[in-house]
Amino acid sequence: MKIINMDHVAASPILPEVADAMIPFLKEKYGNPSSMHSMGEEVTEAIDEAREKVAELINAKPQEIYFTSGGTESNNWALKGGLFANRAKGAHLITSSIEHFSIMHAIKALEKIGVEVTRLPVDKYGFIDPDDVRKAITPATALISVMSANNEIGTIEPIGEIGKIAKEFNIPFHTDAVATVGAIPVDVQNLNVDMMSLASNPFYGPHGVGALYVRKGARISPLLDGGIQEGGYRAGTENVIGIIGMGKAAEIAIREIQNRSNHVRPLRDRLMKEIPLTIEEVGLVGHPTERLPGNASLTVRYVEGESMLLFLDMEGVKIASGSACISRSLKVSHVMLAMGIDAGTAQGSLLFTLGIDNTNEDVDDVIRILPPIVQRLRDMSPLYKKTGRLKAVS
Amino acid sequence: MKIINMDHVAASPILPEVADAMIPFLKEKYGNPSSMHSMGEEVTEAIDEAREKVAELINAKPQEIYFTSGGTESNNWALKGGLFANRAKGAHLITSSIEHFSIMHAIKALEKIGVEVTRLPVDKYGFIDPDDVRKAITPATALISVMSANNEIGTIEPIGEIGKIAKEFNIPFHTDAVATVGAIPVDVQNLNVDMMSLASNPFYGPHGVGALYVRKGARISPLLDGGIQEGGYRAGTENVIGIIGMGKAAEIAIREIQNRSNHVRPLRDRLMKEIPLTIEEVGLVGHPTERLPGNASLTVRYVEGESMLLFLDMEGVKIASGSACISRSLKVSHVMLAMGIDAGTAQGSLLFTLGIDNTNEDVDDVIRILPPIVQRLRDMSPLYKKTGRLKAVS
Amino acid sequence: MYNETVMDHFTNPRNVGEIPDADGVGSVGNPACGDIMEFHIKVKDNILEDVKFKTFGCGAAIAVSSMVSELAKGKTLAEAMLITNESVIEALEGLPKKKHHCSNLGADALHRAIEDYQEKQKGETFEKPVDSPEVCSCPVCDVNDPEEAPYCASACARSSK
Amino acid sequence: MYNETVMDHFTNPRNVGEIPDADGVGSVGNPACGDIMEFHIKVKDNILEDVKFKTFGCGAAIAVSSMVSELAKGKTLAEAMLITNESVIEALEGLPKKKHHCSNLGADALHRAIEDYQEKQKGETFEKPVDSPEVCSCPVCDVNDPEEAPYCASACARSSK
Ligand SMILES: Cc1ncc(COP(=O)(O)O)c(C=O)c1O
Ligand SMILES: Cc1ncc(COP(=O)(O)O)c(C=O)c1O
Repeated sequence: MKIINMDHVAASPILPEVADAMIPFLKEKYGNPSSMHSMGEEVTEAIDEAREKVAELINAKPQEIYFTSGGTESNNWALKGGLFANRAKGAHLITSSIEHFSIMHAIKALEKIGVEVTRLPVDKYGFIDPDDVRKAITPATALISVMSANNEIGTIEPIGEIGKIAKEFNIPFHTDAVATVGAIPVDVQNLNVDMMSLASNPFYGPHGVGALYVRKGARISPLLDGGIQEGGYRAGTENVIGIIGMGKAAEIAIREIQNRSNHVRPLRDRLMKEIPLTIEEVGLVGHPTERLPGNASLTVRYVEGESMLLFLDMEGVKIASGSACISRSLKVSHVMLAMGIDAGTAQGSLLFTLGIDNTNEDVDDVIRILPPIVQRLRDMSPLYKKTGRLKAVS
Repeated sequence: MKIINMDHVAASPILPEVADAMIPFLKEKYGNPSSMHSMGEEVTEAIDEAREKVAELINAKPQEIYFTSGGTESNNWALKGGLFANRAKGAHLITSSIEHFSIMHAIKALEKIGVEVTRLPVDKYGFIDPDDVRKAITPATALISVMSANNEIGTIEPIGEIGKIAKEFNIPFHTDAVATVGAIPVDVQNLNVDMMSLASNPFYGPHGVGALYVRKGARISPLLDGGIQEGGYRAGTENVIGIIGMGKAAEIAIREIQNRSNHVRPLRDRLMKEIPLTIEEVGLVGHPTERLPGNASLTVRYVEGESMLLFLDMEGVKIASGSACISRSLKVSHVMLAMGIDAGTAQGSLLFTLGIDNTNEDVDDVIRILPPIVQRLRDMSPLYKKTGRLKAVS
Repeated sequence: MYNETVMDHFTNPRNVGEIPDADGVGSVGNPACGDIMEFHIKVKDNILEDVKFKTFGCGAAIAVSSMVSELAKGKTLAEAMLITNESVIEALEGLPKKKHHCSNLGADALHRAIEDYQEKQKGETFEKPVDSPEVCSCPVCDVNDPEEAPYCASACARSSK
Repeated sequence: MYNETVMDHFTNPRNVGEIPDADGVGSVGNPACGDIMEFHIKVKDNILEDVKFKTFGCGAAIAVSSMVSELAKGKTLAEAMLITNESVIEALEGLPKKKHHCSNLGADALHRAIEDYQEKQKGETFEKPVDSPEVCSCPVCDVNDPEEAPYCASACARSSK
């Protein structure tokens, strides 16, 4: 069966060039970068090269890049380490109400130990208002953390403007750019951020490896204390294979990023335009244009996301959903709720995240496969009281 | 040039079978275990299988194994998460004075936030006295953490006895077994430990992946908050490739562990016996028999470790040293100091850690290569005032 | 994720629909949880002559509804009231832990339809209970320290009853 | 780790040894830091006619000693006193950051030998300074928040002077 992966936010394939770059480190190059001898050195050099590429991808300096075990660790570290190091400023944190779980739950843990948190609302598109950030600042504000673009709804936040405000008040500013870096060009200088989380898989590197950018001079305490890997700031023998993969993936992303977004944008636009033409009562989620180029987020009324995903999966189409059943914590997406979408509607969430391997034909297939699945489930749904009928494709 | 890797504590080669098991996950199997669809499922199953093997290696249950980014993360998590979850008991921690940096520095971070720490001394062999543990216990003791075997000096600690005492007082007990698991059989049931840190590379898996064993019922808070990977206890998209490698490596270690220690023990014994016969004023570090089978730790007086390592490296011999120059923090090994070895002598530390790829010939080579290097450096040393002369090999 | 039996009931659910002249109707769940199940029953001589359902929910919810309808059909009311969480899971040959709450819902919805029928027999108007989002279960209920998963705490409390 | 020039001086150090009838002797470092350098000098007409060293230490320490001895030989005392940390590193075409303290030590040891000579000329007994372990430098000196690397703080304080 033909597999159509439109769940790139969860899993993008590792590029063959990336895999090829990694394989020598599975075989002959097994040195430990901390070793004094030459076996360690060849690995250190390879890691340094990876660091340079990752730095270049976001216009940072290599020594501002710390490799981590992924977006979650980067986020936890930025928040916990950032607040601890800046505790002289106070213990007030400003964030948004649509952050990824790795921000949300890290912050809940911080609240337990006395950190005060302001969670900014978003409008119906999922936008945070920079003015709200300004208003939320208190003399005790020690950190601002706002995501660059939301993984579920695609909306790209006004990070540059928030960065300016943070700078004006001299408050450290972190942004979770896990869903953003690799999808659109990101420049830490323009954005005025002090810390930025990124992960490798969104730009076709391996899972379980990421980085935290920490601007030179920004204060942060280690989350993983120990040896002096990563300048003493992130201890632990390096995930060499993963870091090499991330570096190679970054190198390719630097030159391909524009092509990639040019490739997925029209496919995304087709999904967002054509699905509502073939299925009644489909809602578009997020902003129509200020969104990640590969992200199409929809809600289908009267049916629940997991059941649609299961039928799609049987037909080879792999996507995600913000429904409660999918979320594993069995709560409907807090992001959609924060945008004012009611819980019932949000259950019908469908999230398509496109990648370089998707084609126009894939979109044709999805537009053909999805409507009968929806109809079948609506016919079973106690919420769908009218006679459901497919609209003819116009 | 022939390469002789006797620095397995830093870097053991990844077994070919392990690399072969990992490669499909670099290529076609790129799913995210958290995905609802079938692409995620095949990966979830592979991770579950890895979890079973790692559990079996230490006689734990699969659901007691949490994958991490390595020994350092496991140690930081056990200490920080263990103390936080057990804070109702108090904020007193008992540890030893010879722990790995990832324990030592995590504890220093904890001290900053008010945790009281008792660091137990060791005797000249590096042994911790279980009676000292008993005496150190206070009503506020919330955690005991003592390493299973020391990576630098090889000494195997009486963990089972300490475990009994911890159990008697109902105090959670963690052991850093990163240097131990894979080298000798380890059984969490016999040892009475509640938490155990392990890493994959010591048993010929990849770097940058490890696990924390947490006995069912033991209390621990997450260090990485976020999604509900690893049962919500260790969030973050999994390092799939690394975990698969660790699982395969564990599977092989289960059946090979006895052969491995039988292979390295006589080689180690030769190094410890023959080097002092060919070089004057060499000290043996650690206990002569109660030590990791592949670990030979020595001190060579009047010369410094790094300079010996550089010359050895030029001849293809890769080893480690606890000297200050090597340590990167430019402090001489705290482990040797704790054993009563003076700083000057400890500078001459040489650490050989043997593995399955070492042979009797390798040992011959080392015993041939090392003495002239030592002599050359001694002749340059202001500490070596006598006429240095090589002893004839007897 | 789901076994074959579950997938069979999900892809070919039995007894989907409504009974226009139902003797009893029961529903549970709410959209916030992701599951709503509605059961219609036809009773004759104290026996469930016909059972139909409509379900909004995940794969497990649909499979559970289908299985409950099959288990119930032809049973006496008393027998049907004994259909439990566990019996549904067993009939489905297992459900992922985090889907166990769905099996609760299925039996509950059926029981409410039966209660509705019984109330109507007595001529009483039946006040339908309203479900709160707390009927949602939680996959981290069986972790070591529920305090550490506060975002699920209420759900855990409920599902561990 | 080390460049070719450093490795050349490490593997073939120039001017190793002692001068039995030295005009001045200077040494710095202590074993706790991992480096001890001892310089012997022979002075004629205010010029360093001969310079020899013995060093206990890492590769950089040996290379630095060798380079300092070469730089100093033939220079006037005043010129030799101008040999600095930076000039040694430059002559070696660079050293890893964490080894910069070694270059300090080399120049220091030479300068002490010169001072020893000068004190002797004046007929004074020279009280040799004793080094503490704080002369050890720290590789994390240039990280963002030295407070977070307390184990190196004292070393950092010293080396950033
Ligand atoms: C005893 C011990 N504990 C912890 C660690 C740290 O493990 P990792 O480097 O995987 O973070 C090591 C590493 O060598 C070790 O030997
Ligand atoms: C916006 C965002 N932040 C953080 C993460 C967590 O990253 P990881 O899964 O690499 O830990 C994700 C993962 O999808 C994400 O989309």
